[in-house]
Amino acid sequence: MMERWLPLNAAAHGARIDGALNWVHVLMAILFVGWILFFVIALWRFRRAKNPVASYTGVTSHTSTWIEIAVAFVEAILLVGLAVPLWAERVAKFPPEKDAVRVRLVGEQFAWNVHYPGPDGVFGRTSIDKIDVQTNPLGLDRSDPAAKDDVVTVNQLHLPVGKPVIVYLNSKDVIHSFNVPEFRIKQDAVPGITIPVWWVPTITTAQMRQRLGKPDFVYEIACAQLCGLGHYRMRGFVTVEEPAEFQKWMDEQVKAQASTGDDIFQ
Amino acid sequence: MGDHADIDRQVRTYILVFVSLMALTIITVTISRFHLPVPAAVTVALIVACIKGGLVASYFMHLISERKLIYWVLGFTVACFFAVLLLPLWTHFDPILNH
Amino acid sequence: MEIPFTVAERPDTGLNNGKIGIWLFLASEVMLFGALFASYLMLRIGATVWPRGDSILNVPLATVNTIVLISSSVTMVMAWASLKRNDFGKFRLFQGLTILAGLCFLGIKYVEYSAKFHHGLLPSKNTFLAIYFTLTGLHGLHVIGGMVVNGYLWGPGAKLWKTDPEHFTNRVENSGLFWHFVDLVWIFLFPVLYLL
Amino acid sequence: MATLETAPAHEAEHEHAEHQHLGFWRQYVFSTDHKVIGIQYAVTGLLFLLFGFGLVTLMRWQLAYPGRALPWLGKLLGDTRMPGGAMLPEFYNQLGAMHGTIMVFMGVVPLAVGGFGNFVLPLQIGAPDMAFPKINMASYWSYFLGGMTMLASFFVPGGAAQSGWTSYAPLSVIAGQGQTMWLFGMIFLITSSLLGSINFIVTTIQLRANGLSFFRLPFFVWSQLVTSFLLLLAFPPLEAAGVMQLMDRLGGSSFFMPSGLVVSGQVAAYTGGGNPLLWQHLFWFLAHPEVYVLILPAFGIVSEVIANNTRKPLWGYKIMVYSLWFLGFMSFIVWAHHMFFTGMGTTMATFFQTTTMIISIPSVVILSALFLSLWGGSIRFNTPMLFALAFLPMFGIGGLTGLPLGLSAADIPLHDTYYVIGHFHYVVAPGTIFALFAGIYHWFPKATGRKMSERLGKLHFWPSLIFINGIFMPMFILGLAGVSRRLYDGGASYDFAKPVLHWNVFMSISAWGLALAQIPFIINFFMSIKRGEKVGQNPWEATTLEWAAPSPPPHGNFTTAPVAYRGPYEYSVPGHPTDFTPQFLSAQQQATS
Ligand code: HEA
Ligand code: HEA
Ligand code: CUA
Ligand SMILES: [Cu+2]
Repeated sequence: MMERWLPLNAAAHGARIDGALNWVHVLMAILFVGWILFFVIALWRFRRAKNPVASYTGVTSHTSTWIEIAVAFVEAILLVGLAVPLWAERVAKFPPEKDAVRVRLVGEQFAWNVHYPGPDGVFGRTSIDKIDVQTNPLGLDRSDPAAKDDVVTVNQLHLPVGKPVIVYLNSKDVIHSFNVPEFRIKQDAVPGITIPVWWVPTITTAQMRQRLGKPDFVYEIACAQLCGLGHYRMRGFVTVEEPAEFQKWMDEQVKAQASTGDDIFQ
Repeated sequence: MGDHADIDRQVRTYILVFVSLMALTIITVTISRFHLPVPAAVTVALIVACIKGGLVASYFMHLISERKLIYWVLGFTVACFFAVLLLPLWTHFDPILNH
Repeated sequence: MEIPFTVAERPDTGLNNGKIGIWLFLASEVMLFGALFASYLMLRIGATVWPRGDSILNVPLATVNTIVLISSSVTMVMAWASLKRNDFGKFRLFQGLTILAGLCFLGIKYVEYSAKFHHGLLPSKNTFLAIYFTLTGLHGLHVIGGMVVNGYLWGPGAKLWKTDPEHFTNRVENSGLFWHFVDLVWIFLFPVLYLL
Repeated sequence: MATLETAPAHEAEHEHAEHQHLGFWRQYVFSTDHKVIGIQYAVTGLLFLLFGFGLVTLMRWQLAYPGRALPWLGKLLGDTRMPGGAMLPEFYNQLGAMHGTIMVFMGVVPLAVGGFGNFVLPLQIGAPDMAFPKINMASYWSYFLGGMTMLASFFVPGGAAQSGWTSYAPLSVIAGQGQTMWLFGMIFLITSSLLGSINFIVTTIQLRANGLSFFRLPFFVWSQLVTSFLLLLAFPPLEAAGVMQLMDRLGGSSFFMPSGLVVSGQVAAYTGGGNPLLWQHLFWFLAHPEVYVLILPAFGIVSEVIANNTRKPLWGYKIMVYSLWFLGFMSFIVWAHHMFFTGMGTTMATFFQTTTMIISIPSVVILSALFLSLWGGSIRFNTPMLFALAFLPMFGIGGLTGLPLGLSAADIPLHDTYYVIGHFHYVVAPGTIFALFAGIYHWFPKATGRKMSERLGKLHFWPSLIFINGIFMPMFILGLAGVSRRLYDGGASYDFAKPVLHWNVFMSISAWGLALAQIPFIINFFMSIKRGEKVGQNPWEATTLEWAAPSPPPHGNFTTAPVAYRGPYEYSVPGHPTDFTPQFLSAQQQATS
């Protein structure tokens, strides 16, 4: 039902989020329609012209109490059955790190800095006094051995399809919020804290283009938290590829950044 | 106006409370010199402070013999006080962690 | 019509207007300081290092201040009791002492603050000092506020005693409630900031 | 209940005579009379509502036509705001933050609590005035100062606050001077609310007329009482937070500033160690109860109007009162449902989701009671009733859309999108604002002795109802499509938003239509003061005590101290000659009248 209004889902858990959204809206729709009918009938039947003398006692049946209890009951089911387990899965059931693509994503006014650990799987050291807006926005310390093979991009997040992704969110300045509507993911990037978030992308960018019939489709990262005058244009891009393509891209980046790294990042 | 004998009795209570408050102040300062481990120090200091606060509120502020209405208001307030004091701490104790 | 129950108690609640009013005000004050204590807790729990109060602050001075403030609470309640005993002279004395104690407290606070400023220990130095200055500063403002009211009741406001002694006694009681509350806040501030 | 000594009637006349000698300033400007203060509050609040609406009509231009120059008004606003008539993002953010702040703190609360509470509450409980008239005056002037500070902030370098009405740190801490003004303004407004709420509570508890026991209080009085408790206990934490933010901004402390901040490539001059989420906790500790402050007086007004115009007692009055208290209490422990995405684990999220679901139940109960009250009535469709009736489904839509937001998982796609904007505007705009209109049309005769025009009233109602839905209904579509709120270009930068953006034009046109629809109201309001149909003491044939006072009530309100003989909504009592049995008429008076 709600899928009509939502962007096409492209994450493994998304269908269940949409399902939860569906069920709440079913409850809402039932209540809404029920009460509106009651409302219209009441206004029609008890208008002054038709019913000049009001009844002192009014409604005596206890139906409404039962409706209220039913509402409470349904809310409890939605809560226990859907919302809490789904949330628990999002925030507590992370996939093992070795099975996942791991990325640091650091927000700043007004861009997303992407940091891959590279083949060694270890994020290189960063420090704030190495930060340079133009050349080294993350303050990556290339003298750290772990940093040698790290890959850094701005606003470009590449991911392989079908593999869990863990994104470690952080911010350099103010609060931003990582939001890709198609992935049913939203999470604030709060300075001073690192918050992980994970999901499994299920549709590649190319497949999306086909399905939507939009040859220039891209997944967009939309900053969802007011972060200053450029909030509206704090836009990043996600490219979801077949694993082989992703690996190719990654290898190229590693090579390019490792060879030129020292020159660029100093 | 309360009768004089009553007031005299109250004044004696005030003096007694005053002496206890002084004593408790000395005690809490003395204990703090021992540099107890933090949890113990906090517990002791808070217990002493609560006793002192209780004395001031009960006797100087006459809460011990106040009207029901005031108790209701303060009960409601205390509930909200603990909500604002403790619930935010959850942010520290239940963050999203990746293990 | 006159506003009822400004002086006399309303039979079914057993309270006059001012009494409920001051307690409600104190309830809001509880929440004000409650939020600051909450901030203290949250900052402290989140901090990597947190100095012991006595490593930065002057405990002896603060102990003296605690004693001063507690004494002022007693003189305050004695001032009210004197009115209850119809002894206006004693009231003047005790109320005066209360105000003096307040002044003394502020004087000592001034010495403490200026020593901190002198050593560059400012709110910008760390969050401990930030919360220290905020809490004690706000508390200090309350002391000043209480003194203004007490001073008014000691001086010009005391005229009411002649025309409506009961109303005046109520006012002293209510200002006393506020003063005791200020004392009570200090009773918690002192260990939390200085001793832990 | 014990009999209470109240002042004899001749004393009232004495006071009344004395009142004549008050000069213009004491009588109309620095007045301590609750009715004058109520009207001051109401008019100032209305002006701020109008101003806040003005701000949003400007925003809606930018949202409908991003970047396009606004014909002549644009140039008028100057180069720092709209160079060449095209809006700057800075200015858009100022408009957004100030629209939210003004509507909530300077429009609705002053009108609903300061205005209606002050004017109606003492009358409804049969009191001569508020318990503390001078504090009442101080409350208004503190509000006034706060309002002026906020207005002045538009003119400081860098303009007004632009970090949203929520003023999240660190953004607000590193923002320009307008934010400092915002904080000072808030401190004045908070002071005003605290003074006001103490007054309301004491007045309600202490100054009830003879015979007016608690369960004979009109529902409006209950709603004001609970509202006052919310203001009293929820505002101080924001005051504390405001002081801390001032310290961060002016004193260089780091309450809300974590270590290692780098702003625009420069290491920020803060020692760090603070926590940005602390601000959010303290802000929402206020702001969630605050949203109930916006709605409870509306419940109160609507209940009065509905009981009066269905000509029958409210259904389930006692249950409504209990629900109200429960709602008030619960509203203190649901606030973190605004913070699901700040890195919250399962237990904390579960707690706040559960409390959020629980708090929806008393709302359902109150709304159901109001719906059921219609059944069996003899409904008069006058203007106040139309607004009150429209309130029900409109609040219903707003409340129901709160449910998916309250479930953390369902909130993932919705948080910080236009769905949230749609949710709360349904509760505050066609909800609260409509209830306030209902209240104005209902009590206008009491305040002025004249009725507002029914014809203009209906001309106000029907277009308003249509246009307001035209603004807010499409917001749900935008929100589900994932369009974020607070976007300067309304989402035009994002491809995924493209399919729904055409709605922006529709919404903006509706908003301007809504603005035009207010013209009949403004005309009606001012014309009726002088030219409205003259009415007596009780034009609506109502039952509560305020209708026992002359219209407009004199200083001291009642010519003789009123006594309450029965519950508040004794309409259509079987066997009674008229269809209303006022609280203030004794059995004998009834018989002889
Ligand atoms: C008056 C104001 C008001 C009211 C009453 C409410 C009521 C509720 N609100 Fe809302 N809310 C706001 C004002 C309000 N809110 C504001 C201003 C924000 C945004 C702040 C910001 O971020 O800037 C917000 C945001 C907000 C959020 C955060 C969303 C997000 O940022 O992600 C949440 C989440 O839980 C929420 C939930 C609720 C719930 C569960 C209720 C419940 O109390 C609702 C209960 C009511 C019902 C369930 C309806 C019952 C009616 C019927 C059953 C009858 C139906 C009949 C017909 C339709 C004919 N609200
Ligand atoms: C009580 C609260 C309240 C009210 C009533 C309103 C009313 C309206 N609001 Fe707003 N709004 C907020 C609180 C409110 N709002 C908040 C808190 C935000 C979030 C801000 C943020 O992001 O930080 C927001 C944000 C917000 C946005 C989103 C901006 C963005 O995210 O970028 C939009 C967009 O359309 C909007 C529109 C409107 C409109 C068209 C109305 C209309 O309904 C206005 C209707 C007004 C009237 C009908 C006025 C009637 C008054 C008179 C007629 C006066 C007569 C005078 C005399 C007689 C003297 N509001
Ligand atoms: Cu970054 Cu909004
Ligand atoms: Cu809320």
